[in-house]
Amino acid sequence: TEEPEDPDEITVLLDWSPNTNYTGLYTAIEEGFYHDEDLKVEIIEAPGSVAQMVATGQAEFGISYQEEVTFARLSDIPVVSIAAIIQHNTSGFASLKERGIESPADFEGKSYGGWGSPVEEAMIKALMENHDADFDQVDIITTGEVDSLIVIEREADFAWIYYGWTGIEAELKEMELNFIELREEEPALDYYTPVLISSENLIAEDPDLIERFMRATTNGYLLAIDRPETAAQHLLAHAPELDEELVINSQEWLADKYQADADSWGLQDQETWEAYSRWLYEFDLIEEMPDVEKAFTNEFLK
Amino acid sequence: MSSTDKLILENIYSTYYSGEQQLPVLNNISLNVGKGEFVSVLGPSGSGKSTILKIASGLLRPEWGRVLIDSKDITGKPQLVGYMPQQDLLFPWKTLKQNAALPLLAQRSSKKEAFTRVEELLPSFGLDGFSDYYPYQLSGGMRQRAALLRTMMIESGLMLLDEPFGALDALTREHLQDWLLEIWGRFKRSVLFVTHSIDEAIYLSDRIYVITERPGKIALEKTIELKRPRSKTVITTSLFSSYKQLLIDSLNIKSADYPGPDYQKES
Amino acid sequence: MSSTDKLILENIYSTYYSGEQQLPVLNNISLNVGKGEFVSVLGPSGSGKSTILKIASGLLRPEWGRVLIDSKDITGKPQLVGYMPQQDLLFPWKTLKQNAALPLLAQRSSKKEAFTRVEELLPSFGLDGFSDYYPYQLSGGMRQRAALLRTMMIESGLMLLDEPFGALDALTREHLQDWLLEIWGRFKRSVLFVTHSIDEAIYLSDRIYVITERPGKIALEKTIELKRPRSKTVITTSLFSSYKQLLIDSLNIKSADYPGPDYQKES
Amino acid sequence: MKKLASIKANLPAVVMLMSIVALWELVCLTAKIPEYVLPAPSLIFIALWENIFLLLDHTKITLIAVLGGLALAILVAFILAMAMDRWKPLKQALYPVLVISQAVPIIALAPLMLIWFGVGLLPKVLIVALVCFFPLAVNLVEGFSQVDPEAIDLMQTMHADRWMIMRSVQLPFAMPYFFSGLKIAATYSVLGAIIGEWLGARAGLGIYMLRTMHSYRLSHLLAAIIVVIILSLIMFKLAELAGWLAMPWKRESNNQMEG
Amino acid sequence: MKKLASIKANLPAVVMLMSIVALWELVCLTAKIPEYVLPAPSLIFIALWENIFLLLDHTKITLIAVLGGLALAILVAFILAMAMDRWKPLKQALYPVLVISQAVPIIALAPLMLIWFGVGLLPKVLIVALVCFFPLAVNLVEGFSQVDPEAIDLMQTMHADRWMIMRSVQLPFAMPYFFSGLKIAATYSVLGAIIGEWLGARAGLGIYMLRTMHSYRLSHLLAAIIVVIILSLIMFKLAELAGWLAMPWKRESNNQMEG
Ligand SMILES: Nc1ncnc2c1ncn2[C@@H]1O[C@H](COP(=O)(O)OP(=O)(O)OP(=O)(O)O)[C@@H](O)[C@H]1O
Ligand SMILES: Nc1ncnc2c1ncn2[C@@H]1O[C@H](COP(=O)(O)OP(=O)(O)OP(=O)(O)O)[C@@H](O)[C@H]1O
Ligand SMILES: [Mg+2]
Ligand SMILES: [Mg+2]
Repeated sequence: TEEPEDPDEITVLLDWSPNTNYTGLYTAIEEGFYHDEDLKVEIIEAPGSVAQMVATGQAEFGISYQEEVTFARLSDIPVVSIAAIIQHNTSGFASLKERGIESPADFEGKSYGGWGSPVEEAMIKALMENHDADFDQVDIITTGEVDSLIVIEREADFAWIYYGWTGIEAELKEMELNFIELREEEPALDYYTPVLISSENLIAEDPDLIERFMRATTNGYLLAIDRPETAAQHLLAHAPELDEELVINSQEWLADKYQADADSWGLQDQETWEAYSRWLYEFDLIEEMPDVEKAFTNEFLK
Repeated sequence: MSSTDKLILENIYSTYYSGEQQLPVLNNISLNVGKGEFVSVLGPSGSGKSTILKIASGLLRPEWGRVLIDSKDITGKPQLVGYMPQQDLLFPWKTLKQNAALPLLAQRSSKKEAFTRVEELLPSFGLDGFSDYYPYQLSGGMRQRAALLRTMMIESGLMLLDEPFGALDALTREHLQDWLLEIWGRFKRSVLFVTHSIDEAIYLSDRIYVITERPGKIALEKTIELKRPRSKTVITTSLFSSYKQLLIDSLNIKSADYPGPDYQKES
Repeated sequence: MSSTDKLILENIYSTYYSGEQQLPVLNNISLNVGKGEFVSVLGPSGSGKSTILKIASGLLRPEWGRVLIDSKDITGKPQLVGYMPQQDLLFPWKTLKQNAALPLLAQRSSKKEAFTRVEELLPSFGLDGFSDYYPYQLSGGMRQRAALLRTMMIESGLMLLDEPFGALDALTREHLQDWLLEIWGRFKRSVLFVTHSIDEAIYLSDRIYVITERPGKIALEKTIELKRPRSKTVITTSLFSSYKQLLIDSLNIKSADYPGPDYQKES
Repeated sequence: MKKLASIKANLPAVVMLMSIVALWELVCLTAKIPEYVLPAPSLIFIALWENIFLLLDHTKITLIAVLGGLALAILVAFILAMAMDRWKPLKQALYPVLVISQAVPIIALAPLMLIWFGVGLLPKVLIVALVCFFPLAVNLVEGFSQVDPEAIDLMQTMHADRWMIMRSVQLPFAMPYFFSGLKIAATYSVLGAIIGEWLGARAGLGIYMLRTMHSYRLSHLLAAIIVVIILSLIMFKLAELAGWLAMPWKRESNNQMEG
Repeated sequence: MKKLASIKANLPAVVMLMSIVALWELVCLTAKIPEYVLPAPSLIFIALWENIFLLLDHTKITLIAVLGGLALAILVAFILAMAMDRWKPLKQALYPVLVISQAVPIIALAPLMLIWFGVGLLPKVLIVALVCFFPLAVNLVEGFSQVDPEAIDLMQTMHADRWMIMRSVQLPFAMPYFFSGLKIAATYSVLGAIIGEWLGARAGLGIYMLRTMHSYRLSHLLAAIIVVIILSLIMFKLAELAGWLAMPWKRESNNQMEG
């Protein structure tokens, strides 16, 4: 292979600190997949403003999640989801075993610690209604950035966590958790999180760039699926601040969840997009239905 | 030194220590102030005049020597005396009335009583009608008189005045000298008065001690026999002029070794 | 007023405006300084003495009247004159040498040349060896001499000195008066000197103008006929005393209407 | 008359600010800049107007943390400064730490407060108190130590007791120091509360800012920033006013003529 | 000798701090407090030690933003302050705004910088510059306006030109004001850069803090806070040193005797 002369420089924004959700990106860098596509990738952490910056072209790609993309598009922010990093929603409500919260029915009389966003409240309400429980008996506390494990120990009875990271951390700490997975309780909540996004602009102007980026990224995630141990090391090489044990365990837990039951990694299903939008609409969280066909695309996953 | 003396300093030695440096300031100073007498200490800047007053009031303990007030040894024990520091030290956050009443309040008078006493005295200090003024609203001369009023309120037969007119312009100063003599004639206190103005010392005093540059020694003790009450015309008399010449000589200004006391003080 | 006059002020009126308030300061002041003459302006605090110097230098434009230097009308146009403001105004960020060289540098001398000139003069100002000292390292007396040195470096036949010794203690002050007379004798400049000390004015001047409280009017013009060179013994002569009595009378201190000039100035 | 003059003095600044806002509006209108990049001033004011009650609700929450923290800081600073004036060893041990703390970004400790004290009112009050405490304490200690020893000597020749010296000399002397510290503290206090809220809270202006940021409503975010600025200015002016009320002898400038 | 004295003066403070650390260690050991609640000092120092190179890498990134922003702020502040001294209408228009800005928590504007200028170095430099600019500019303008008009009169009687007056009177006079502003700015600068990084960056101490927080390593977070504190102190001391070097006439206290 000959040296690429002038690689295209692109930026990917993360919506959180580096973790195993992003492993494919780091793996593609370390294994030279981007290099082979004549790309030079820079990864930047930008919690809070990923969609805006991708939309304005400050960055080519970003990590987001279905809910954010939906809201962004309804605010006329032209971002598009181009791949589902994990096929199914791995998040759910966690609580200490001793609190005895085994089903949403047990939320009654308990307290929830979270962002305090309307979506969270609606989720709890939906889950509880499925069990004929009374949502008004839940005390909602805003805990913001505070670590969820601390929240469920001290501040509230249950919190919303991603099992692949926080759940694994709890296992390592030998905390015994009850975990109520969202998608088990309410199929509409099996939305895509996280997803890779880009802007309508870039899709129109340089689809070739996106294709090259996605080819390499796909290879990165495929490798992470095959050899989680190696992928974990790639992540750690880029973010040595992380706890090695946590990364390796999390990576192993996630390995078979990236692609799961899909035909290939990253594919998104229109029904999943529609189901969640409908759910949002039903709970008055959005005032109109978004045009989901424009919100995502599988065209770069060939 | 007789038993009628109000204040006696006996063989006072004093040194300031700062860090590992020593600064000998007073070198065997002995002096006395009789009952009702007006005594001045005259000396160049930095010679230790203020230090003498600090020691006389008991605020500062000398290295050696005794201080007697009314024949009682009070060395190093702060006394109830009419001490007026070199800056007027009226507290800017108190009105004239509140400043002047401080000594009475410190003696646990009631506020009402203290203020009444102060108001009574205001006219003779030329401060009538200014009792609720803050110091910044008063002229330099008025401030000095207010500070003197406060000093008067300290119920003690002894007053220690540290260059009370040093910060005033020449004209105001001369005016206040006359006024001080009048007040002193009325209240009959013993006064130890510090100055570095030769004219002022002669004009005011019964007796003058001249002290030398640091470390201060007594260079001359001179009784001033100008008759009282005095007025400014006395300045042009030949007796006054001869006292002045004598004091200038004893102060012994050496122009050869200038830069003089000021510079040495700082280095 | 003759053509040999260095400086002439003719019928000067001056008023300060601040906001909507007016403060008339000078009321028909006329005076002159002959070539090589030493003239003093004596007056109480706030009478407008500094204002006269500001106008004489051209820094301040009077409301009415003319200023002539060497017979040329320079009213309100800043001139190259040896002006020494009331505070010494040595710049704390410059060494003695740098301060004194400022006038030469402002005239575009090279640094080297300027410093050489300054160094030459240091000994006669009693500042030998202190050229690299910052002002804070100098005594009060030395600072005044340094400021005077700087004033001398301004190449102009006229010096305007605003209470150069006002901030010094009495002893240092008397010493510097002698020294100033010596320097003046050597450099032969015309001097307009402001003071509020009667003794100082008599001791130094060929002629004295006394001005009244604000708004300043000329109360008296008096030629001093003490022969030169003078020394401190002159103070005890009767001629000196008679001048002093005359000046005191003309300053007209009214003890009846005290609180006096100070207070009125502030209110 | 004094007011009139001050309005006059600020007129050029007001005119300049207004022209900037007008220009901004014009640019947004003509260049069709989307709201999520730069909302037009009119949009911001509409956002402010429509949400004024919601914003006030959040402001109330923030204000409680600000005032609580400030009060706590003042109390502790006074107690500590007076104790340090009384027992020199205490001063020797604490003063260097206080001085150094001036150069430390206390807000960097905010995450710890949250982790240790939960997400209620307490940690915000503590953050605000921490942020305000240091300038207050340093200034008070500085004030006490700058008291002219001659003044204390003078009080001793009157045989005044320690408490009277504290009351009539040391405390009034330290007041200007205290109030200049208070002005700094008042400014920091709002920022402290908001950053505390950013890290975790039920409500408050910080939460409002986060929510609007997450929901792409830049006009609402800017409206919240305006409220934060106004709140900070009010706190600052209150500190100034308190100083003016507490120190009648410092009112020289204009009252001299009226008085 | 001067150094010796200053060590002696700080001894009690050092002893106190050390005992606090010792007590903390003891409590953590005996009460078995888990690391994610309160790590023992020993753990923090191990974290610091093991990650020192990594921390230094991040520090380097943060430092670039800090120094860049500070330099930019100094440059703009000088230009603006001199322009305001020269053209009074400009001063009338801007000075009130500058004064008010003192009471505004500039850091609240950080999210806007990120949205407008991306996530590279630029927005951090801008945040730092914004945060530092105001104290510098206000102090410089204040300094220029406090110059004794008599001094300028004096220079005029020497027929000095405008530039010489600026150089030999106004600038040196404003130096102490400038450096006291610089000390404030130096302190803020680090906080500004870190909060900028919290909102979006590739690396830097702020990123390190977030990452360790998110991987539940409180000892590492505290190690980073220690580095932040040290960095702030260094910046502060550098500002002090710069002032010392630039103003030889202000070195009174001890040099007087040696000089
Ligand atoms: N608390 C102190 N510690 C150290 N040195 C001191 C202290 N007080 C005064 N001195 C020094 O002691 C010397 C004498 O001081 P003192 O104030 O008694 O002089 P003074 O005759 O009153 O001078 P002045 O006329 O200037 O008031 C001076 O050199 C002064 O610097
Ligand atoms: N720039 C100014 N603006 C307004 N008023 C002024 C100004 N300069 C001086 N004055 C006032 O003008 C009067 C005369 O001032 P000037 O300085 O000339 O007096 P002076 O005789 O030099 O007093 P002193 O002996 O105290 O120096 C004073 O009342 C003073 O307050
Ligand atoms: Mg003294
Ligand atoms: Mg004057």
